[in-house]
Amino acid sequence: MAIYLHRGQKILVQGITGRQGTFHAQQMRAFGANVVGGTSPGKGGTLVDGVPVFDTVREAVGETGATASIVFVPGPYTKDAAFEALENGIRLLVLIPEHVPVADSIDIVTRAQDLGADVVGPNTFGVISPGEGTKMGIMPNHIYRPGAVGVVARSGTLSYEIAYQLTNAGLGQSTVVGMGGDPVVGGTFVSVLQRFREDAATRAVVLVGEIGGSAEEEAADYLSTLGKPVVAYLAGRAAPAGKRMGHAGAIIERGRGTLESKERALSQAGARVVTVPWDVAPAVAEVLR
Amino acid sequence: MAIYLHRGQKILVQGITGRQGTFHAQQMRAFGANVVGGTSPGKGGTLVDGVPVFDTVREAVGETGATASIVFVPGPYTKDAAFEALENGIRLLVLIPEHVPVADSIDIVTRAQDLGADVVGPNTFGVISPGEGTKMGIMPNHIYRPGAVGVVARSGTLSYEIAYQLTNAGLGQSTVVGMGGDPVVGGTFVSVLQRFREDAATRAVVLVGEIGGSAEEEAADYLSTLGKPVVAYLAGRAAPAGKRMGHAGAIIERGRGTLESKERALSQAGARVVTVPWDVAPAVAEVLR
Amino acid sequence: MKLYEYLAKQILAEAGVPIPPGRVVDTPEDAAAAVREIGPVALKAQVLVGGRGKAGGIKFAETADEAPQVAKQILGMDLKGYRVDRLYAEGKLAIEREIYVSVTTDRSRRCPLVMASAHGGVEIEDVEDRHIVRRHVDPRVGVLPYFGKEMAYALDLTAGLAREFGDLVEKLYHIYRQYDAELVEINPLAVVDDHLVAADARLNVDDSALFRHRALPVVEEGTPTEHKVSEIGLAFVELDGDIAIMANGAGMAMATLDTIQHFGGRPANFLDAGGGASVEPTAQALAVLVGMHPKAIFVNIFGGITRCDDVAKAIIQVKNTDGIPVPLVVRLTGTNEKEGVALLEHEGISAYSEMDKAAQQVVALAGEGR
Amino acid sequence: MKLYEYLAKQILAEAGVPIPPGRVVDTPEDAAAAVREIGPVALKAQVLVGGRGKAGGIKFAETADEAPQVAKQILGMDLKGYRVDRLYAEGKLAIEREIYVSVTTDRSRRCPLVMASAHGGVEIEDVEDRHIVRRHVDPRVGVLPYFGKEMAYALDLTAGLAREFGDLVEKLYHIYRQYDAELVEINPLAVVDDHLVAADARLNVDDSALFRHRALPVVEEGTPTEHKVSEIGLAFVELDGDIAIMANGAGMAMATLDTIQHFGGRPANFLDAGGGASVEPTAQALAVLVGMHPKAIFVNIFGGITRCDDVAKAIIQVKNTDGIPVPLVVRLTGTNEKEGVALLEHEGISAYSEMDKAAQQVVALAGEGR
Repeated sequence: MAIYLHRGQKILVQGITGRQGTFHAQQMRAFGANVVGGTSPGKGGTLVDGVPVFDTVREAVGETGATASIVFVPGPYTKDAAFEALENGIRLLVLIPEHVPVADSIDIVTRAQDLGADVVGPNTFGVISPGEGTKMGIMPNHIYRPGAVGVVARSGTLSYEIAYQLTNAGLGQSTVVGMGGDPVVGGTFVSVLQRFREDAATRAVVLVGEIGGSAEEEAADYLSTLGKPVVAYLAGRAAPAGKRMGHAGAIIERGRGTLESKERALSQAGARVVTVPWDVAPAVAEVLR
Repeated sequence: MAIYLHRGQKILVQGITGRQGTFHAQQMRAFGANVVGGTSPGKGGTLVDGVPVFDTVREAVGETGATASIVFVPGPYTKDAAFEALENGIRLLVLIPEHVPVADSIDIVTRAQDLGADVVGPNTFGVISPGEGTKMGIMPNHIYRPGAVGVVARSGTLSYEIAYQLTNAGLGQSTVVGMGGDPVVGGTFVSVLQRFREDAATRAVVLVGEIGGSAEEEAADYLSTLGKPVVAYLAGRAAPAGKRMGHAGAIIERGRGTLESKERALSQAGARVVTVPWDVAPAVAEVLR
Repeated sequence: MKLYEYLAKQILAEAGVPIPPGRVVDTPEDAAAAVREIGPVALKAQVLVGGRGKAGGIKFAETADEAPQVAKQILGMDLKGYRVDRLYAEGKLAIEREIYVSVTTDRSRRCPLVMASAHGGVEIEDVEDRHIVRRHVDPRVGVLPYFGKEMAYALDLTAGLAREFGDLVEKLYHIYRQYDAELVEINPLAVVDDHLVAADARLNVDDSALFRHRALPVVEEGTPTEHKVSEIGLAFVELDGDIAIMANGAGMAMATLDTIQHFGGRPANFLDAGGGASVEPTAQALAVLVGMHPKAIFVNIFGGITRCDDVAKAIIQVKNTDGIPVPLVVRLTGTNEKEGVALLEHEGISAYSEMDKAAQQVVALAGEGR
Repeated sequence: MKLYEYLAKQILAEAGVPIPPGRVVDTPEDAAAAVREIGPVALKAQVLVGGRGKAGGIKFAETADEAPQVAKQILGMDLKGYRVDRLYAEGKLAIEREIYVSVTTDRSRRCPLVMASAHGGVEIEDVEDRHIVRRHVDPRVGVLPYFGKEMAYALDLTAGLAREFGDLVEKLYHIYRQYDAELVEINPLAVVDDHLVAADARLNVDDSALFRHRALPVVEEGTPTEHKVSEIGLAFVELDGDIAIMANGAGMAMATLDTIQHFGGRPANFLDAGGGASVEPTAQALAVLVGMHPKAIFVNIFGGITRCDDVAKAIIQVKNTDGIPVPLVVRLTGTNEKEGVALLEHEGISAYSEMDKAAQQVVALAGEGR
């Protein structure tokens, strides 16, 4: 079991003929993902590494029955791609692009809500489930192993570091979810935790947060309901106020979104909060004991 | 029983301090309607004929528990009034104003659909149920009597003429519904007929249509499901193509919306189609026999 | 309100839709200047009727020398009842193919509708259904580029044109919303040099929304009498017949015309005197009817919100000022019927209470009927 | 991107929001002209920092004679690190009361949020929660006049002000959408002569949406080094410390700063070298770090999409061209780790595989730490 993903899930790659799209479609398939088609206007009828390419999502869904899609197009075109997917029946949408206007993200997320669809991202590394042998994302394949630890993170590379350490410590992962580094994204820590709660394969959860917003504080409020141990590591202690730390969402604004308030909330709610990345795996091992 | 209305239903009058609002609130109450409040920004705290006035629908709904509202504001302000009502919990909305932009009506109707609310109008005379002793509309009180005939009309005065003749022929009405004369309105003949089908108090239906659009043709398709006799009278035989006959919706455009196609469809579907208004009541008497 | 082609084009251009180079031409000299500026042009009569080309309202001028002569042939001509006061000079196009596209409102579905056809250049009514691609717009979503792109692939356009078509439909929908349009139509949408160009355009604005578009120049259609009544604020349509008619309510007014025709009479007009109109506008409207010199006048009132005595007062006022020199038949029923009838009888006018008898009578007085 | 007050005001005015009369002042002479045109004015420094008034960035000029002198006091001054190059002269207001209103994005609810307070004129953070009215906007519905009107009644404004406030909030929301704003704020929203006037305004535009707003003048914030790195297309923030840092990925870069600080070091910068960056930009970014003259440099790479050998090549390139005259500590793990480490060792640079050991080492080499 896993969250979001399942073995054999029919996946579409929007923008499959681009450099990123081609590379990651290939990587996804190498990990076991069932990529049934891709889209690229004007390239309909061709193949990319044996995967059929369609001009429109409408055709692609009609021909392949895909219900999930991962989007590789530049930020300014992401809204169009996302709506094309949603309006044509896609119900799990992973949005890799960064620099998506926040207003577009609001529109995408609102529409998905009305249609009962799930959106991961934008500005996410995606979702991976080693146990199900599938992924929708750009994370490196070799660092993950099947296991019982759910990971939810805002940031990609930092989550890779942690997943790698978990794997090296013999702690495999049920599902690793990238929420996305933007101010407005499809998932929230709470909505991902709700899924981990239902997921029998997940026995503990690692929450990788950062400064900005209040998603971590809201996650803290949910921990008593979760009923599974949580290890939290948050980045941005050294960040000054008013500066974007790479992610559009990672900013301490007018005194809100500081690491202190987040760590305090999580700690008080019973999470095991660690302050350096290399403490995560040992802490997980402990809470699982 | 009736459709849309029921005895004691708590009704709000938006724009109650205007000339029309005041007059028709009084007429509605004279017919038995339970007008619990009105709105008029800046007039909150005053009374109109003993009815409390509020600044906002929010307050009015909070204080009175109203679930239905009738709107008397000029066309340009109708969208604002309608959304104020819908967003504050009103679930039956009667829009009297004419000259409402069609784009506004589309927005109102779409939102109502999402919220599960009913919209009657705009550009309607409203709804009246003599048996329930209540009305939300501007029709003259004295011409209606309780009975078993449901009437659905696009046009006000013409429906009054027909209701009056029904009453004079001893044929009372269950509910009389004005769909509204605009191109885009909240109800359709079909949606009203669906209600009449469920309404035990209604034994026959009079459909008063006119040129323009295709609502009558769609009604015809529904007649086999209705399971109750229908008498139809349609106006506009003498109307030339391309000219608006008063109602924004009453226009034969590019050969569409002619009376002939409507009458043919209804007649073929089993409705008793009459060609002059004074034949309606005798025809109803016959189909009820 | 319908906009002239040149205005519609201007709005398209502002929204980023490609149009041919063009300029307004008011005089023969302007036409020469247009050719000097643009090159060979089509000179197109700016009137609000379809089929201008066949009616001689579009002619070509290749050189600045011949342009004034060509312009003179069109300027001032009568095109289906409309005088041509203005031309639009537009660069001639080497059209490879013609497409049709429009955004309008689907009343039944209560949402916008985009229609397209690979067979452009003719009225969409004349295109077979199987050649038309229809897509409804969810007003919650609007139109994004993929929407038109999907239609383009359904029309078998090339990938390059599909991309342009996707952008174009997005812009047309934007115009439809921004201008409260009843219709935005590009027909033909020309393919020139493998790109899309709007060769002709229609843009009709919802009259009820004109308060949001005060910057638009007012385009008046209709007859002088129709303008006069519209200034009173009533709905009026001039017809071919000779029995002038006043009724209250649009449906009632239509039914009254039908009834007159039913008895063999020929209605001269549609007039909705309004539901609940007071004495003054009713009198003004009646005076206009008198001024039309009909054979007879029929006033058909169901007193609901309208009060029969108010109508009677309006009739008496007109009778005693302008005079009513033709037969007048009045039908009064409903609110304050007795008072109204009494007022009229005092002035020697008798009133019917039933519509059918009154209609038959007025047809007879007009010397018509069966 | 933050807009200067005068630009924000101009956008408000175009949307129909009432603003005081005002004009941009670039020279002392302009200031005199402004007073002649407007009357007594406030001269306001156009810099992107809060609390201008207290810092001496706002002064009043009553007459055209004194205006140049007053302008000279502000023009060229240093305001919290920013040089004042431009003033905005605005007519003095007889303010009766001050209100606060803003539209922003609620990340958690993922929808716009309108905030208002009857206690304007101070930063909203300093207003007690019970004095703030918060209303979320359903993006499906947007903001209609009733929305602000409801807020106004909750703020106990008079009926007349409530009507104006309803229109104002509708317009602010329109600006928020039209300009992809992160924040539209009017503070104070002044009551003058019983009408609302926007006395100060902030408008911050979403950087990711700037492609839709090419007409806006580019306002650059940040240090020269920050500009240089942003031209390479990487995220960079200059800090107070002296250990320069490069990491890949924003979260990883933050965690690296935290780690340096954890061991007692002081980071000189935040630099996200990107996930999957190639040799060239990585080398360019590293060269910028060298140019900052830090005490030591720390490169912390987790090779996922980023390949460790590419990073190694970039390091070697910089070492062999510009040179790296300060201690360098490299941590390489993941994709092509062996190849990267081998390349570095060939150049006499040793690499760590674990982050904690590497961080401790660089702090020690910088002569810091516990």
